[in-house]
Amino acid sequence: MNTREKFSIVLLCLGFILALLPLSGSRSFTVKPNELLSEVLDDNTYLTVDQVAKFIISEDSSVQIIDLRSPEEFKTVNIPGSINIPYSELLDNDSGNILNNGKTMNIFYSNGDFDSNYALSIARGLNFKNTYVMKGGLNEWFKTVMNSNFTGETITARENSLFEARTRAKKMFTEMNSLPDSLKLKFIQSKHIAAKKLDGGCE
Amino acid sequence: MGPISSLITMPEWLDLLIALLIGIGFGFSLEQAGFSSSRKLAGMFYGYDTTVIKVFFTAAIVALIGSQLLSYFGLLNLNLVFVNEFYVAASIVGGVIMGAGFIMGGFCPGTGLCALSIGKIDAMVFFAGGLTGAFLFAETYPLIQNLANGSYKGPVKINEVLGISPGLFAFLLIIAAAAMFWIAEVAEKKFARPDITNEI
Amino acid sequence: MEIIKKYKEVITVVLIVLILVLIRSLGVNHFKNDAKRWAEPTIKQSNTITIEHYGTLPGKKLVINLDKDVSGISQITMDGQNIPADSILSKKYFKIIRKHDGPILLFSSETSVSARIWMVLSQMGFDNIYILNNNTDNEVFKYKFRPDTLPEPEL
Amino acid sequence: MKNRYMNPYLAGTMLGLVLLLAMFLAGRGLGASGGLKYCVVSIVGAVDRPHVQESIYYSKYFEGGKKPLKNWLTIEILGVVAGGFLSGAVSNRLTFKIEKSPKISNTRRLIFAFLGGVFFVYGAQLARGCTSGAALSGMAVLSVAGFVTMVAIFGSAYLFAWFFRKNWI
Repeated sequence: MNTREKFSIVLLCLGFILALLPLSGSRSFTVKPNELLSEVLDDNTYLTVDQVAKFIISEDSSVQIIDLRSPEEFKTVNIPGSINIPYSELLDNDSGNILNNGKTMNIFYSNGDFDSNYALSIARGLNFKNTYVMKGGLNEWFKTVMNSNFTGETITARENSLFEARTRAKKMFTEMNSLPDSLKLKFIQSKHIAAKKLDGGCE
Repeated sequence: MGPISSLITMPEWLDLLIALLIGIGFGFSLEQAGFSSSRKLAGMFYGYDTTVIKVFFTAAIVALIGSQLLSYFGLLNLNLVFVNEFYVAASIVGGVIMGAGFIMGGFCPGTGLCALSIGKIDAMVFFAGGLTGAFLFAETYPLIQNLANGSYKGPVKINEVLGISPGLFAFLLIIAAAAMFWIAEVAEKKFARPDITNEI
Repeated sequence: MEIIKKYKEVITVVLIVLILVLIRSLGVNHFKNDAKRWAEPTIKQSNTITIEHYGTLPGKKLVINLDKDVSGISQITMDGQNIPADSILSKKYFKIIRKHDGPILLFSSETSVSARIWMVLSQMGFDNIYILNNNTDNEVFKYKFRPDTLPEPEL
Repeated sequence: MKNRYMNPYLAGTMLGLVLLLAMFLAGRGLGASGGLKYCVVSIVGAVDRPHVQESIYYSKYFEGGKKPLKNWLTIEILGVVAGGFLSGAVSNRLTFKIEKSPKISNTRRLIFAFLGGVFFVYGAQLARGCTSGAALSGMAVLSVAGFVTMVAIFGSAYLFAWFFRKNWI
């Protein structure tokens, strides 16, 4: 029994095991189910539209807002500074590198509450801890921010700052989305961070 | 999970330390395998010593099996591991030139380096030649730019081209390798050159 | 006996890998491979069903109320199984879900919760599982954006 | 009498595990020729700055004040030399000598070694990787480039082997 035969047999056996496994390039959840469960039930993973509005007017660069809707929807209206990863493409290879962007927060939003929260479970399951959801999605955004108008006699300081933030966010949103498509497209492209290229080989 | 470098943004020194350690392991294995001897390396082209084929394919297959298993266990995300980009013309022409260099010099860059490290003078000359080669390439780059960057296919994986699972391809590759190992050892007996193999 | 002695290294290596692989593929309490596949229904939006239609699903149904209180679900069905979202993976309840064959329907007054739990369970390999909800137009954009007619700002 | 070399299959496994480690830690394969290139680039950069600035090839290695010597591949080949030396030391193979077939002169061996170096690294730059960078690491990640390069290298080496047989046998 010489070494060649031994090695050949070992490798062949392992190869056979591999051949039977359902291997595929695409990714799988890596965190433990119980950990993921407690993460997705953590209330801190939700952000209100008002919190997002504040990020927008302060143009916080540590925050990345991700629009999960279709490119068409994204082109017609989107939250200023957001980038577009259609939900159907979230699990494609390069999206991983986009989430892996060193931002402290990636905030998902869709029109409503489904896609954004599926996306959160997926992202957290793939161990991207820096992911959050804008609760209520764009519908909630329009309901609260775009159609915000104060009704009442007196206004407290808190309410005042809140409404001021909403008004400014609304203004930015409207200006941004009122741009002619050509300009808007340029703006979107300039915002879009390309998936960072992997480093390696002999180059 | 892995590769680690994609999980945490490493400080440069740590990244380079890893590079150094990997390099040490690399050099050590090459030298232990006997790749520090040009006549041993050249032996595989004349059949009297086929170490190269054995080491080369064993290594590639071990790494292949290992990485596939790690990804199956969810420990390594293969989408974040570099896959060489395929420039059809450049790969083929470059490969042919390398083959010529291999048979002339008796080293490839990696093996040349570890031969040099144990004091082989021919390896040092090979290294000097290597630097010259890199320099020539840099200077002639404008002329061969089109060849170098032409027919770009991107980082394509062979199992995707064939439309089979990576595991199945690995299995086929291993079968081929096992056959090659067997042939190699037959060849070693057929073209045996004790006069040479005893010297190296 | 002879053979085992002769091949002992071979057997050890292969056996170790084989065992690890078996543990990985047969274990129940972990996520299945290929996240994209298990997320597919959400892309096709075939994983939500309304209260009117869920009766039409074939097989014995298990309606799970993820809310702490039962007021929400009691309006839909009385035979809902109350499993608070945070204890859905606990031995006791997870067993019920695993043993059940037939459609599993998740209900929560919070759409986001049922959506998140659905993805977690689906990735663990449950393929006959749905979200029970009524607001079907949740992912539809309900508002009309009015561009301001002012001369566009200088850029 | 020198120690014998390690069993090739065992050595191969060791090399494979090192490669696997590189993939797991750094998400990349091994490489050698790249390191040589970076040495050259930095030398040229030190000698002839203006030339570097205008050259389309060199300039990309210096943009943004990058230091070619402080590069993964450059450090890695330093490691290769260290590792080789280590191994040579443990199996006492450390000797200054020109290894060649007794049938040929030292000068002939050295000339061919030099030419070999020129050709090999030139080709490696073109194919974006040598036997380790492109062929070995490429095969481990199932990249088509890896397999094509591997076939090209060994195929042509076998073809040319006949012409250079005098050097070896």
